[in-house]
Amino acid sequence: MTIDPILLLEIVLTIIMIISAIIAVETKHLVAALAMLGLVSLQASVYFLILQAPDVAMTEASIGAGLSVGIFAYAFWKTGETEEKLENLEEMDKGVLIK
Amino acid sequence: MVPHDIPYSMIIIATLLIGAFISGAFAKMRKSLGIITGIIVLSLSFGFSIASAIDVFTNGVRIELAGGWLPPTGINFYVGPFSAVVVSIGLFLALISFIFQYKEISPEKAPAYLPLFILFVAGFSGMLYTGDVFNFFVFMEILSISGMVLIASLESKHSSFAAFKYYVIASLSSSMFLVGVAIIYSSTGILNMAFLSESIKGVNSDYIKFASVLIILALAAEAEMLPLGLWVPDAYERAPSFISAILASLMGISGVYGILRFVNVVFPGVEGIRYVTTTIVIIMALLTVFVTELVAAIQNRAKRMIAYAGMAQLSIIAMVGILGTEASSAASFHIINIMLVEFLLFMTTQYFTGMGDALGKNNFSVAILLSIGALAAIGMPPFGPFWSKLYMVISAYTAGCPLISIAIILGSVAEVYFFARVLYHVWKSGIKIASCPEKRVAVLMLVALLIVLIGIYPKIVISTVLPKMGSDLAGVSYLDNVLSVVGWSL
Amino acid sequence: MIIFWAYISAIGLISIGIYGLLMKRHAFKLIISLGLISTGVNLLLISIGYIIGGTAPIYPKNLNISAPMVDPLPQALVLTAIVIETAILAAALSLAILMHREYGTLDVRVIWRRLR
Amino acid sequence: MIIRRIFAALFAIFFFISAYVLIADIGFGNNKMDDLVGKYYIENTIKDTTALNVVSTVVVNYRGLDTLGEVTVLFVASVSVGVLMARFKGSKLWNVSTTPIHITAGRILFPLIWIFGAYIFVHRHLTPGGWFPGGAVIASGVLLLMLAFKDYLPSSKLITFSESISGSLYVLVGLIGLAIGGYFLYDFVYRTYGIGTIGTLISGGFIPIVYTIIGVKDGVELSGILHHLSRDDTE
Repeated sequence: MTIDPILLLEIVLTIIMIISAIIAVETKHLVAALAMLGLVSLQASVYFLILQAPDVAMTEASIGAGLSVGIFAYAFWKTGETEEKLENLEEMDKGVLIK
Repeated sequence: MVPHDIPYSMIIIATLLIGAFISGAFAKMRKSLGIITGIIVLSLSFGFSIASAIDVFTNGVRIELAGGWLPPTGINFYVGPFSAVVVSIGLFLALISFIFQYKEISPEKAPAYLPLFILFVAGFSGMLYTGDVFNFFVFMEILSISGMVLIASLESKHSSFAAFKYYVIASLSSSMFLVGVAIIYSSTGILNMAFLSESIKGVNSDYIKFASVLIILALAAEAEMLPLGLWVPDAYERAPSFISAILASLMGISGVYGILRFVNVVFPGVEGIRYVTTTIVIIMALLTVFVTELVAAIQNRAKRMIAYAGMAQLSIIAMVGILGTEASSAASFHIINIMLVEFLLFMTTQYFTGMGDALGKNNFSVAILLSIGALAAIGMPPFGPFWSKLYMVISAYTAGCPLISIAIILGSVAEVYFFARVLYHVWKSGIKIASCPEKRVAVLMLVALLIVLIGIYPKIVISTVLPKMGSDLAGVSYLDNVLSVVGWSL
Repeated sequence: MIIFWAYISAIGLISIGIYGLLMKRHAFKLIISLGLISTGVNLLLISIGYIIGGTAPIYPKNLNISAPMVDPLPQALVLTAIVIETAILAAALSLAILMHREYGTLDVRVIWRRLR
Repeated sequence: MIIRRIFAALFAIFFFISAYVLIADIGFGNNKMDDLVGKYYIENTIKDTTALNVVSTVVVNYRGLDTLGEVTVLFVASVSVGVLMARFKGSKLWNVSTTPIHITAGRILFPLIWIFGAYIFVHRHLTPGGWFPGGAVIASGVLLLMLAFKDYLPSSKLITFSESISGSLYVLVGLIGLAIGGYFLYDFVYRTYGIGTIGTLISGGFIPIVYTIIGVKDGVELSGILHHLSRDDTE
């Protein structure tokens, strides 16, 4: 039995894509999450290429993996949040002052 | 009376877009130049919309093609009586609000603020005119992004978070809408609303049911229906009053119109879908009416309360609008009234900051205006909403949904309670507040006068404008009108 | 049973995004989740227009095409949708920066409580 | 917290399975080309417009109004970043030190980058790519200038003016179509005057014109976003 290389590529892409999406959502480091978001966009653009949509692939690569990541990085830099800082809600309810 | 062969709606959109593009540049040179450009553009398009309304009422529905491609391949605008009238009112209110606000805007903000405002109006007009599903989405995005930024643009307190809330909901709902469009397209291969209504009949109805749920939920965010309408009270409270006024009177109406277009025109051909769409709309609407009227009663801040009251009215319109032709004309009557009343209420609450204020002693004319708005919102007899509420109650009852009639009446009872509180605080003696310039009072008087006039002569509206608007909103002969332009059939 | 990998990745991205929306309370995480959802929706639209063995909808200069072309319309829709999503994203990030300036944190639930 | 996580995960998995079951039935990769509209586009593109790239034709010609809306949305994005960042005034974001290498490379590369960007969006009716990359390349040229020449910041007046001029030009092209052919965004170049030979640069009706306009607009818009973002907030 021979395996179609395109099919193999699709399977690998799907698996990596979903793993990187999960990391993007779960990780505490916002920069890593951003990198993973860019990676998902890049893989999506490869997928668009496989699905015979070269116009969309080029646009997605330039926007999803380029522009959005840039704007995101700028926002991180501007706010100084590189990690997911969360306040403790229960303490807040008890009246402990935050900032 | 007006020349017939001009594509008015396309020209309105083109005028607004050009106006949005150039007003920013002009405002960069001088703020007043930008303001003048905006006023010229909005008045021009208001004039065109009046002309288009006259044209539609004398010569019937107009289909206007973009790029000259016939409907299923190209995009067409469907200028029916409903959209013609509602866009005229919307542009009128936008013009008033634009004149109203020019002093509040600082010269640094003006180059960005003016285009956003005009684009908001352009998105509204486009949503009401378009006859194509995806084009509807594009205009909806123009409306919602510019609305989102408008909420936060003047940086009043907490407005950034209110706008962010709206961003989360709007972005989620736009994704849901796109999935719905994708499913519809995959099973029919068409995006034109009129042709969809025909070719959607033959396909597997399960997909279309799923798609209809997604699309209605997505539009419910715009139509301010719970659960996705949660963004409304915060956003309308935190935004500056003249922005809340224009958002409240235009944004919700466009969402409700979208729901009614999809439920009445696009989907009804599918087997068994009537049950799904009606149930979901009525459940969401009843929930919204119940919750918002209850929550509004315990509010202490006037703007927040009015926002809740407006949500309830929009849900009532959505419920009544899906019940058939007669009920649709009642709903379109209420849409006209609600746009005017919400606008007046939000504009006047600018001078009424809390329940402790005694507006009546310091600022008699504004207090009168606010009272007119509040009484009209309740549905007191000499004002327009009284007739439209009565009409809706009767038509919902005759259409076989007494539950909806009861909901409308109960809602009005709750509104009596909380608007009475507002009136009490307005006329009670108390603290001093800022006075309002006479010019603005005169402009707002115009809106109040319209509400009173509709209330005194309801028969003129009911007999001339409403029947055509109602049948348009109910989707009567939508496909035939489009097919008459194409000259061929499926 | 044939497995449609394109659908799996599209729907997978959407579900992970929904999971993120439900779980996360940091504003940037919410924006990232919504970005994942919109990428998934775009992928879904493109894969709906795909035909097995099809070619891209671009004619060669001699106008001879051997295989059927895939549906061009979803591609046009996605081109529009991508740009719209980026526009929303830019506006949302500016909002987040404003929020950080006003509240000093981006934890949505903390801000929500401060609002009351 | 853990209950919430489990609930969210279960909901996502439930959504995944139900959506997959429902959508998989649509059929992946089947020829759904009784698809009225898609089939029409593929069969008639060359006859109607002489363009080779069907997607470009759909984007600009058949569904031109969508693209006008899309360009408008991008304009909204640039404007909104501007209005939300308007409070923060100041100098430049990048405090990188420039070296002679930067400056020399900037001088040589900048025109080439712009020429390449123009090449991309002028050829969109013949080759794939969409209109966005061309504009992005132009904006990257501006970014290079901003990085190489420390004092160079495109004046915000210039950006606003080019934004409004290029946006208005697109609407004006539509209005010219209205005047000549009777429809807004009518392809007057090919359908009225018949200009264009298949496969050459001058073909595809008004697609090259429109793409040049929106490519420039896109580049300006992105430079505008860069410009708005690059203000430092030393208040």
